[in-house]
Amino acid sequence: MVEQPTMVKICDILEESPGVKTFFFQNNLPFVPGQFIMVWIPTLDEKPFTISYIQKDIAAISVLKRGEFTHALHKKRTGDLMGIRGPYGRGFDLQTGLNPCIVGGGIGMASLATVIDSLPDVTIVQGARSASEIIYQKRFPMMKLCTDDGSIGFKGTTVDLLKELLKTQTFDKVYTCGPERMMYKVVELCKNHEIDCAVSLDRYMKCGFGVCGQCDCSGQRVCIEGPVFTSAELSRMEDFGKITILKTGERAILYKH
Amino acid sequence: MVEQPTMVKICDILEESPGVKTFFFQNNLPFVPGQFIMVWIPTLDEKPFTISYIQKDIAAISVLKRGEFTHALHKKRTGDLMGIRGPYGRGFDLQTGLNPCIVGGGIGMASLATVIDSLPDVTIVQGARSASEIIYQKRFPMMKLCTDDGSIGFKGTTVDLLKELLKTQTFDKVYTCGPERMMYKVVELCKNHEIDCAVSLDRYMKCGFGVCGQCDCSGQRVCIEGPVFTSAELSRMEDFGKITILKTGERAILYKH
Amino acid sequence: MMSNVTLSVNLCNIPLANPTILASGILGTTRELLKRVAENGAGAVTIKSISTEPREGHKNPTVITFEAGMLNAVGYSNPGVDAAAREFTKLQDINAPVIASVIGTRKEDFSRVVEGLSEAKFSAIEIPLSCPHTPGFGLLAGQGTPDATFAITSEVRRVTKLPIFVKLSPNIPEICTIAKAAEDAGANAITAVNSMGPGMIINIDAQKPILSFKVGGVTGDALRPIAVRCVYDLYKAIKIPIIGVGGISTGRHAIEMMMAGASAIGIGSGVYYRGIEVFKLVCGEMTQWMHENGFNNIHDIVGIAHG
Amino acid sequence: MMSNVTLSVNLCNIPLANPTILASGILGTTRELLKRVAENGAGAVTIKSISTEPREGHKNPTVITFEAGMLNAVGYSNPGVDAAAREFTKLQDINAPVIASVIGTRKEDFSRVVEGLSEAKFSAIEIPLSCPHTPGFGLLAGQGTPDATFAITSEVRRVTKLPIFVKLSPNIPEICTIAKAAEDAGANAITAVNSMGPGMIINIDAQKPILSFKVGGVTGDALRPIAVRCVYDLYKAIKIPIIGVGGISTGRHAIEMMMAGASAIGIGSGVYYRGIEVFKLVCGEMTQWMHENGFNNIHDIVGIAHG
Ligand SMILES: Cc1cc2nc3c(=O)[nH]c(=O)nc-3n(C[C@H](O)[C@H](O)[C@H](O)COP(=O)(O)OP(=O)(O)OC[C@H]3O[C@@H](n4cnc5c(N)ncnc54)[C@H](O)[C@@H]3O)c2cc1C
Ligand SMILES: Cc1cc2nc3c(=O)[nH]c(=O)nc-3n(C[C@H](O)[C@H](O)[C@H](O)COP(=O)(O)OP(=O)(O)OC[C@H]3O[C@@H](n4cnc5c(N)ncnc54)[C@H](O)[C@@H]3O)c2cc1C
Ligand SMILES: Cc1cc2nc3c(=O)[nH]c(=O)nc-3n(C[C@H](O)[C@H](O)[C@H](O)COP(=O)(O)O)c2cc1C
Ligand SMILES: Cc1cc2nc3c(=O)[nH]c(=O)nc-3n(C[C@H](O)[C@H](O)[C@H](O)COP(=O)(O)O)c2cc1C
Ligand code: FES
Ligand code: FES
Repeated sequence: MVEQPTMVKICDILEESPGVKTFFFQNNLPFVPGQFIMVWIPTLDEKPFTISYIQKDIAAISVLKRGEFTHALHKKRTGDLMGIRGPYGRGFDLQTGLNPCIVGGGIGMASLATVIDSLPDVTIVQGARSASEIIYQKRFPMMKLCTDDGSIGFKGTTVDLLKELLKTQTFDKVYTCGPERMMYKVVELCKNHEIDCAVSLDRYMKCGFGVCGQCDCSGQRVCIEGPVFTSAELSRMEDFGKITILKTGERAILYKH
Repeated sequence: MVEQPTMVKICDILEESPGVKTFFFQNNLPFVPGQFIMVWIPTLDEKPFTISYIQKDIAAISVLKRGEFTHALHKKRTGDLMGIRGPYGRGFDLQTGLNPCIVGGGIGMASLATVIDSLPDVTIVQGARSASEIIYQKRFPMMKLCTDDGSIGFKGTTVDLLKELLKTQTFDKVYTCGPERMMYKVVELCKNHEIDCAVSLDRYMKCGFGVCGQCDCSGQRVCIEGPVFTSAELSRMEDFGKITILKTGERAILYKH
Repeated sequence: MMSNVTLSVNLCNIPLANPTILASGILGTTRELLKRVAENGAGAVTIKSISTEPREGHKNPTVITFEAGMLNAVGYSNPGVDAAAREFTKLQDINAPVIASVIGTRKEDFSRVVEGLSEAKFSAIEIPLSCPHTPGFGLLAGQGTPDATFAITSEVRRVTKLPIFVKLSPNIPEICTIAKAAEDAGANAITAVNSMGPGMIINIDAQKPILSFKVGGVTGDALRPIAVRCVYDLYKAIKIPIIGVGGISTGRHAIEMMMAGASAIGIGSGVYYRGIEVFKLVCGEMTQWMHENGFNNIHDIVGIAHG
Repeated sequence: MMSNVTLSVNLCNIPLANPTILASGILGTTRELLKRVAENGAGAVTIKSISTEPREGHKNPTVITFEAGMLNAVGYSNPGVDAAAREFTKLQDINAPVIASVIGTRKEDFSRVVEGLSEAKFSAIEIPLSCPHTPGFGLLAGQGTPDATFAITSEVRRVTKLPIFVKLSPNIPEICTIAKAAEDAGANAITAVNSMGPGMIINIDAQKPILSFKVGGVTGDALRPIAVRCVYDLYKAIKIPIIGVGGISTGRHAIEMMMAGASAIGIGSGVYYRGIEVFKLVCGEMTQWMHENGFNNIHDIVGIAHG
């Protein structure tokens, strides 16, 4: 195998919300929930995206329109090509027979969606700033929603909602993806309840296969050892929730960059 | 696989005749009778030699002392290293259930020895200039011998002896290796008796794997398409029995070089 | 279905049924082998390089492979111009144009060989000024400079009307300057590239370099990205066509090289990787890809990666 | 059984537990990663090259692989000397000597960075004058000439007492001349080699070069024979030790490089081929081979292929 993008045809596009589109493409790569691919737009750039749908011969990524690259992706139409390479990374370790809770913040839901597809009977918490940012509502009708402005569901953060839920029930495992500060709080909360977490981190990436060192988080390569880490691992990773690494390689306080 | 010599230890040396030594080495290459290896003496040279013994985990080459390279080989002792790469070439197509005759001239017997080992009930003709050049006498006690000087066996060439044999019996197939002029005559004789021949050719070789073009015989690469050719193939190869190619690539009349 | 796709190219007014060319030094020792390569689908074939005098070349080992390609120091073994003139006759019986490869130590050698081969019906003359492992020739004789390239090309131009292909080394940072010197001296095409390096492979159990000449030129997969970059750069720098050579063994490789700017492509080590039928295989794969991607004429992909 | 074999080497008075060194630009972005590589058995580790100012480097794709190796044009992304000085503290906690890699556009940049890093406990300063794909640096800034090498090395010599390793390009035919210029200017070792090329890989379905910078340096298997030849030539030409780098991912490769003349060896792309544990694996394989072949001291194989 060579680590080079293969051009795939976008065979379907789904508008998940005003800001999020899902791009379906045919392929037969052996994806595991939580793994990601590097998506290439020739001459523009290449960025990591989680696989958000895994079907027979078809997979998809769900993309939040944010900067230059995701704007360009959002302009793609059915039939257009994009380059992909992967799958990369260590995905979620799915333990069936447990009573898990999924906690997704914003586009973080994208990497949890295939976990939900793979596990029976999960509790799902999705948080967003407001109703218009909620995704996958038809796909997972049973989701418990929360928004910062209360425009739908519980008014508050996913952490607040999870705290509420934990008053009346208990979970064996929490799968979470979203803004790192949110995930940090989820992990802290779960620590108090002795619940194991599986957390998917986001770092700027270059190679995706463990040589460039760009995606470091306390000596762990998010592209290889991650993107999913367990609570136990995170407890040894000082940078978690605090520090990220910029394109230059400089350390930066999370959310200040 | 890479086409590079591997150093093997010579684990035994057998003197087959005053001029011929057999060098045994451990290996587990998948040899087919008639195939050859390139033997490397570091900083000196590299030449092709037929595998003359195929045993479980052990193989051997039998080498006639001729020029600089084979003199150097003959100086090797048990425990010394030599480089080998291969196996190369298309070996003998062994048809059991036939009534075959083996016709070997001089060191040509080396590539026929493993054919004899593989086939039951073969008639074997070995020719040499004189008794001292006969090899494998203990290995194949049933051999019919002939010498130019009559010092042992039939006085005459292998072709003469084969002609004699054909007066009283018939063969379905003749396997032959030896001086090319001898083999040419064997093929001619067999043509008259409608006997198929399998003939192992000798050409100067460089790569051994079909790229350099050095071993050409009428458009056939002796290292890949050969060294074994059938009568039918040889009938389309004008150079057979007539022309060889020198190190420079120049055509030369066989036995004039 | 695929009847609309044509691979035929016109290279310096030489019509080729397809853009694959047997590279010099691979199987080009005899007329019969050239014929066989042509029967296996090559659009053109190149003979092994010929010098004024016969040469035995380096001792064995002369050609080995490694994980990423091939290493050779054959040392320009060849029978010399007189024997070559006897060998390469009746070229019209070969079902593809035949290119003569001509080498020399001094520039007069080149013209002597070209004149010596003038009776044979060669379609073009290729002059490699770029061998990295033969004393007296190519890089080891200083032929890889703009001045030497200009002088040798002019000398060959003086004695032949056939198209001249100047074959360059990938080693030299100023490959475009040298190509321009060749163009200025009347070359009709640039062959890019010859083997790179030299490189060395040591057998650690023998504690010795494997090639008898110790070092040799690197070809095959290892060379391909370097060759593609050379062709890409040359395409911007010169007007004459480019024959892209280096690491091609599949249709995708061939298309990549042509997208970089090659009008035709050479195959050498690919004969090892996929057998003598590599030419047919590559052409089949090119046709298939063109068909699937809506290209009818191979010409339309030349240089397209610059767009 | 294998207790008699020692891999420890003394490189310019830096004691290394074994001769494997993490090459610059691979995993050397943070202190924590260096530590992890050391824990995985590297005899020494090199940081990713640091310039005076922060650099974002080229856009992605910056690193890809192909059948025969790796192609990269990272473009020297680095946080600049001030942030680097903050990052690379408490190096004594890392279980192997740490080598600083320092780059610059003008020679004064090199000394500024070296001075900026002088508080950190680096064991040596490496200066790569040989990157083939970053405008303003290395080959693209003319640093690969004897004069520039002499000037830059002298400048660095002026400001540090640490051993200086000058890292050279495999592209340059006159590698020995340049190495001698470095030696004359006070370099303590030569690191041979940096990535070769540049090369280019085109995705034919996208009809575009894959790397955003279009071209990049070739490393890995493809580079190994070239690197071995460079080290072999350098061993004859200079007196200071050589750190052999290029395509090493097994113990046999490492031994080959040392037999060519390297006193220590660098591993970069090998981290991809065999994982971060490549250092341990290579050392294990070297020990095994030495044991089987009757060598006790790794020093005894250095340059042995010249014998
Ligand atoms: C393993 C992994 C999986 C990912 N999966 C997905 C996915 O499934 N879907 C998806 O949309 N994105 C995903 N991302 C993020 C994605 O790779 C891009 O970083 C993101 O889409 C921004 O791209 P851009 O170039 O358009 O924006 P940029 O130009 O990089 O940024 C635009 C703005 O967004 C801010 N921004 C950028 N990235 C982040 C971030 N990670 N967190 C907070 N703010 C940020 C920037 O500060 C800037 O203000 C994933 C990242 C990783 C590492
Ligand atoms: C496929 C193949 C298999 C071979 N198998 C064996 C083998 O099993 N055992 C073996 O001993 N050799 C074998 N040979 C021949 C071997 O490769 C060498 O060519 C031979 O041993 C001579 O080596 P040299 O360098 O010592 O002699 P050289 O220096 O090459 O020659 C010494 C003298 O012998 C003459 N001579 C060399 N080769 C031949 C020849 N082929 N026929 C007639 N005269 C010749 C030369 O003209 C010269 O006068 C084989 C060759 C091929 C192509
Ligand atoms: C065994 C071998 C012999 C070669 N001999 C010659 C030669 O005589 N003249 C020449 O111009 N090039 C010679 N070359 C170089 C090839 O023509 C070609 O430029 C090079 O191999 C790169 O192409 P490839 O990667 O397809 O092999 C030789 C290459 C090999 C492998
Ligand atoms: C992704 C990548 C980044 C590199 N960055 C640098 C760098 O910043 N500075 C440097 O001197 N060399 C750099 N190099 C070159 C390596 O240090 C090394 O010389 C080269 O990769 C050859 O070794 P290898 O074949 O083991 O990879 C880089 C190589 C790669 C693959
Ligand atoms: S992105 Fe390069 S090491 Fe993770
Ligand atoms: S020896 Fe090279 S082609 Fe046969």
